[in-house]
Amino acid sequence: MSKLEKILQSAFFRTIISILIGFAVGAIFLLIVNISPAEAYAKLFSSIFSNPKSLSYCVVYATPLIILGLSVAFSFRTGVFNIGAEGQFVVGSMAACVVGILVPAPPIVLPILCIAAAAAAGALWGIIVGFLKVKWGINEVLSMIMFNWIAFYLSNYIADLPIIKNEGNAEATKNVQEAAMILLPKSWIDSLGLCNSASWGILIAAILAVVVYIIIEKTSLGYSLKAVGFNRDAAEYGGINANRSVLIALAISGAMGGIAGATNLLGIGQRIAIFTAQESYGFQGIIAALIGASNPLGVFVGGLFYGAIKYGGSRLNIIGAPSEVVNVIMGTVIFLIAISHIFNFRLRKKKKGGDK
Amino acid sequence: MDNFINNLGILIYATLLYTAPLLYAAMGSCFSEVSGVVNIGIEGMMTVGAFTGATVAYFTGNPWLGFVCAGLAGMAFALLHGIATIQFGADQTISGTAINFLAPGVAIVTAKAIFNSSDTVPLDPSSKIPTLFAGVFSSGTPWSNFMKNVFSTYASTYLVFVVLVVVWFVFYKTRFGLRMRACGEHPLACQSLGINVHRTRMICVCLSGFLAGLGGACMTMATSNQFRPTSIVGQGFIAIAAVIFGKFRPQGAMIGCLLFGLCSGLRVVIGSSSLNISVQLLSMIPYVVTVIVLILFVGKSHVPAANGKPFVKTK
Amino acid sequence: MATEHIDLNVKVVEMRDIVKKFGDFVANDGINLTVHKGEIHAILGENGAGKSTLMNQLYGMFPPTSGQILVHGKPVVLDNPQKAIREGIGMVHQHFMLVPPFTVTENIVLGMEPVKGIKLDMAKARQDVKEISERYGLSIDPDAKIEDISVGMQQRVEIRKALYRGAETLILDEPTASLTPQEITELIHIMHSLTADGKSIILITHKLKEIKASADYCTIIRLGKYIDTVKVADVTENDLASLMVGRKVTFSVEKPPMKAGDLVLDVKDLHGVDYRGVEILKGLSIQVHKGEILGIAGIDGNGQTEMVEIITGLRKATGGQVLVNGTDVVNKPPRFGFEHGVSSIPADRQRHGLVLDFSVAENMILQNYGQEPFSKKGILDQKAIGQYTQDAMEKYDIRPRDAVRKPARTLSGGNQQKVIIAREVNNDKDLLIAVNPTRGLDVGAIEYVHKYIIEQRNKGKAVLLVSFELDEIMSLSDRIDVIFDGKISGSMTGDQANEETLGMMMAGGKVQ
Amino acid sequence: MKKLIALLLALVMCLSLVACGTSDDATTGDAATGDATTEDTAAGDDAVAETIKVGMVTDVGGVNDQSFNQTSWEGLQALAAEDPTFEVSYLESKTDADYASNIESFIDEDYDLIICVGYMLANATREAAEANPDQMFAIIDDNSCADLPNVACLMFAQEQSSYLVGVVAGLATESNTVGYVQGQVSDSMNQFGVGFISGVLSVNPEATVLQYNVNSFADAPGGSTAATNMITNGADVIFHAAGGTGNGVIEACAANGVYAIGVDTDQSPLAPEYVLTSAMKRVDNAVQDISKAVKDGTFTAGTHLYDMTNGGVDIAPTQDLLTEEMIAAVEEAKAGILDGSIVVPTTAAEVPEFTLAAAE
Repeated sequence: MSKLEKILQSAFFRTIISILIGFAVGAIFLLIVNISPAEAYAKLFSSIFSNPKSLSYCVVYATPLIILGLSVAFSFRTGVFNIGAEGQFVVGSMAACVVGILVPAPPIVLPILCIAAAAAAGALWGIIVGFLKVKWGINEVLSMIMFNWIAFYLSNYIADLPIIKNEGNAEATKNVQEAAMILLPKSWIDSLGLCNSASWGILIAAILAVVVYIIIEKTSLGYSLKAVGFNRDAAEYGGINANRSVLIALAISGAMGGIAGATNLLGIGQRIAIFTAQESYGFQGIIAALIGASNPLGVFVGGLFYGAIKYGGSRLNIIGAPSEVVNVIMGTVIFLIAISHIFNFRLRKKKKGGDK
Repeated sequence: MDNFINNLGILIYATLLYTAPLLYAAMGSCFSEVSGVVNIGIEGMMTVGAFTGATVAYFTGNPWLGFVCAGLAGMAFALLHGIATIQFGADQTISGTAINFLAPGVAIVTAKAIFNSSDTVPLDPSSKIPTLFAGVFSSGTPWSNFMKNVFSTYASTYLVFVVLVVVWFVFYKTRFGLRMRACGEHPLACQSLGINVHRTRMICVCLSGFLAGLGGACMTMATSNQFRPTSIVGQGFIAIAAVIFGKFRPQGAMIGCLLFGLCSGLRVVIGSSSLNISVQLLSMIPYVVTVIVLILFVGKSHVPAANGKPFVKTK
Repeated sequence: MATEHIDLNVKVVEMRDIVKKFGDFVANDGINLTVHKGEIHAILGENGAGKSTLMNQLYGMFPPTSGQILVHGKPVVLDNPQKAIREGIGMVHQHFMLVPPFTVTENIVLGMEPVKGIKLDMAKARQDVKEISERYGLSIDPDAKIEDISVGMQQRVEIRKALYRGAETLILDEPTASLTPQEITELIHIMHSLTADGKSIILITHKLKEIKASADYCTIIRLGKYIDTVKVADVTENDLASLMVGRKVTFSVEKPPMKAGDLVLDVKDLHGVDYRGVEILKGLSIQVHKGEILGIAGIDGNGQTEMVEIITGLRKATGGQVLVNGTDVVNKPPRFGFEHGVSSIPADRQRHGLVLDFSVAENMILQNYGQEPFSKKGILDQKAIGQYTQDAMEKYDIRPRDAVRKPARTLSGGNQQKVIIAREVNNDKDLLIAVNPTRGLDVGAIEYVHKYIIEQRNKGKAVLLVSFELDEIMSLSDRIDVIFDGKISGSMTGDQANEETLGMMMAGGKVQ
Repeated sequence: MKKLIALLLALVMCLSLVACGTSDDATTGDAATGDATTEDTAAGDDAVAETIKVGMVTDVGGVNDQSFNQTSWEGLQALAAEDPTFEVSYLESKTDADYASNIESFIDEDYDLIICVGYMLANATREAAEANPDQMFAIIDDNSCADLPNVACLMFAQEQSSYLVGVVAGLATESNTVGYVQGQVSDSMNQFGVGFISGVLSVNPEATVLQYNVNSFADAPGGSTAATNMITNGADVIFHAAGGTGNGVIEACAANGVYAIGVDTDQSPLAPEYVLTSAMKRVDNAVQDISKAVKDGTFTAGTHLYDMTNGGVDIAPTQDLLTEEMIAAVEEAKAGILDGSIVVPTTAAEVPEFTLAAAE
């Protein structure tokens, strides 16, 4: 197989094609609402790339998506479908928020405490679902949907407690202490012209991507989790405790969901509002995982891409274009990725290659 | 006692109100799942149904035409899902997730194109799904209040139970139902008996989109009378949960939907009483109760054996 | 042989010069087959010779690349099973095509359901099913669910399914694979009553004894090529065998005399339940010593699966003990048993034996992935794992050799089994449990597996062999225990064993 | 390795797309206001210097919330239609974390005035206003930024309009029982309830007010259930302040043949025969005023109170269902509020006759 052919048949190339077609479909819908696609996409991309500040915003927007994407990707690789990332994100945010408001601790220590609390809360949320599955055989997709909503109202309940609640009239918590924030040093932000919310979050995301990669590909723990994911019976035959593996996989996945919430809160959020609707971070994480084909590096890049499109897409309002076009584009992209194996870019007719 | 009768009436009213859209969607989900295709795109299909129903009814003034078009719109997206997963063997979860992003996006963008707003124009009473017994029962005594509340629900709610009976009949008493269930359990056996597995599954997925679309239309053409982006927020997933709860049987899904509706009604009744409980905690009731009931009474459900697995014809 | 039913003037099925290619692979290469009315025609060939491919074309599962199929002398195009059914061809697949949660009746009528208006007419269906049953003496409860009935019963359902469709020609694909000798006898009886009724049967098998016992003619296929069609009465088993394999085959297994040593496995009064919670082990006791092979003979469903699952830690026992080298492993996790000397070749290699999406290397370390040298401080040492696998592949002749990092899924069945054997034997445990170790393997692979089992015994391991193949039990075992209804119903030494006695005991009969 | 190369390729691709994007952008600058406003701004292009750019940031309700976001945007659109020198646009916030970045986007695009809709944006507005002292801001429903020199706080005496619809409800009820459904417990939402109850009691001291908090702005069945419950318990007029949940309230009222009272906008179209009136909050007037002030150079920071006196709050213009008696009572109440003889309470504590259950 020639190099060119290899590229043409790679999953990556297919993803690129999917993205291009996604934009084409988006363009059709823009035409329907009587907006010039060229103008809209110009706005979209100029909003992303116009200056270091907008770029840094894209990164800030991408950070929780990457981490959630890793959480979902990890679950995919270990044979569960973490549709509960939304709930883990919410409880993680809230745990970090409570610690960030109430615990008196110095800088550096406090963010670590917040993130640890978030990881613990997210992991707990994952373990509850795992426990229901292991103990009573309750379908995890069902309980995750339920626990997403329970997390939603739990967060609202906590945010409304007098000790946490904003003193002003905003329906939100107090801001977390300055010391809890993980923002980049002010001097860096000013000299590089970044946005004020630029934080260490992306570094945390990168570290987690590496951690996930190592766990999945390099460790005996990852081996046992994957074995259970691929073939529970054989794994048990081989002496792997499948129930324990399911719990561990959901705990790790949940912990990452929680950390995603914490980095978002300690970077850009500062506080948690009383929700009126689900924020859909969980589903956006699923998208990031799918674009990245559940591969940690792929998820990192996929998350960055999605974060940028999300940020740039929201700016479409400025020229009167509906920002929902982004959903059309991303939906189309995911749909095409799902069927991308039928695009067969071959230079000449040949027997089916080993490309998955 | 009077209070009890009143509350009971309200509970039944609320249960029916919440159940109708969920149950349409849940029956849709049943079709798809038992034939072996996981359809988490129900939520998106409900959203386009909700939008299309409200829009067609607004322009034609005919609620039933709107209702049917809502189903067809849901079916159009189901067809996409079907082509991807059945014809091309795409991952069913991925395709469903894509539908959940694509469908609401298309609905809202189209709304903006037509109405220059993400909301549709409210329907006037004649283009809404009617209530069948409006004005039959007068209020006054507790029992007449009770009757009035119980029977003040929409035609679409009565229809959902008719549809349920039909669906149950199709599932368990017809040739198609037997074949469709067989396709979800052992597609290869079906193929060996000359049953066209792909076509059967495709029909089921299309039906699932149709019913999900009807469920969405229930929200926008009955309970409220316009489409808004918040019209469908999670009902599709609750419907899927109800199906798993009901062990992939339409009658079981009905129990799941009724339970969920009852709890939602209970929330309002308790919240209106003098009990001083945080409204946030009350709002959790439907979700917590569902999990508890699962633990206590339902437990493990038998997932159709071939559910989620693409069937590749041997050639 | 009951050749008097054959009507040589009526050719019910003719296949001419059939070629079937899958990509570059030629599965059938110019095969001819003629089946007459009332005839039992065996198709003999090793696993992978192309028998099932040929029959799937006749049954319309996929069309031939070239060649012609004639039914009653008329050329037909069979591109889906419905057409084949319409032409009077029925097929009983080796892996039953039955929907487990459905009832017997539902399964039989599926695809040809009688209806009254739009409603299924289940009363008529039940009546039809009953009629067919009575006509061919195939009694069975029409309302039982498939998942609740035995394999033998399921096969009857499959046969009735074909008859219900008006099959004139019945294809039976490896029908005896999981039947007891008595059930096989019954099946042959049923086959004869079918031919007496004017039906024709195509019997796909690699078991020579059955061909001799039932078939009128036999067509031999080797490596996708047509070899010959012979009249069964004119040839011996050995003739058939050499035609099938293309060389001389030795059926006897060389085995030095047993040197039984210490007791390794001591199962005492074992009780257990099956997946439905019904008691299936009712006080079973067996003992296996070093250097001996204990064969467990029995019909599927008498508790042997559960027994093995309990010994390997996959299932909880409700009572009794399983001592391995003196340690009770009952109700302990699988790893506990493994650490105390249990290794096993599971019955279902794709379900229990291998993680098909894992590479061969990853499969090789399924039990000891967490131990040195494969893993150091929780980090896998891919180099060590690769080397270990490469060595094992050389030693156990696992092909292709460059498949170390390729998914186990890509290997052939025989090589998959070799991976499992390599892994379990390399683990070097005192006890080796082998459950149906040669199921679905071709002759060469079977010889190979048998060789390794004997070798383990000779090295002083205790071997527990559970198999539904009586021949295998009889040729390998030093001692044989027969399991019936959750208990050992009889024992004998390997050289005392004969098929009749064993068969009787397997069916619950007492032997004096 | 293959994947790595592929990723690099992707980055290059993205960057090249960007390059096209930015070069295009320069040419689309004039047309950048989109369709709704293009024609008007095109006309004003000759006098480029005079263009006043007004950007509005919604809260998480989005621009079509049928509440203050929507009225604000409609006000701005109307303004741009009548005066081409205005160029208006909005940015929707999807989550609480979007406020700051949305405000910054408008700052970066040199908007003259940034209108932040809702008290949830107070923190973000304060931060942005402090960091950009030359940028003019307006914020709706928040008074906490009144100390800043560049923020106009547009406050609404929503209790006054609620009071007026309360007067209507108090007169309209025959059963002496009225209902109030709200979508969330918050100071701002509570003001609706307090004003309403005061209004009811002012004309009908015997009346009972039933209340329920659905705890959602998107739960139409919940609104229906709550309203039906109230109707069963005797209510014959129900006021809601609950966004999309309110659709269910109005629906249940129509189904049971009792009156509903809408909020924020004139909700009569939802059920013309049953929506008695609506408590209007003229956010559209307010945003137009402040935008014009920017154009005229008369922008002032600090609190701008919109109440009955300046038409900031009112009852809906659709008055088909109101009796003359009601209209007279409303006029009387209006006069009272205007001359100060009626002071509408804003917190539950000020209504001793009645405890607002939802407000504790």
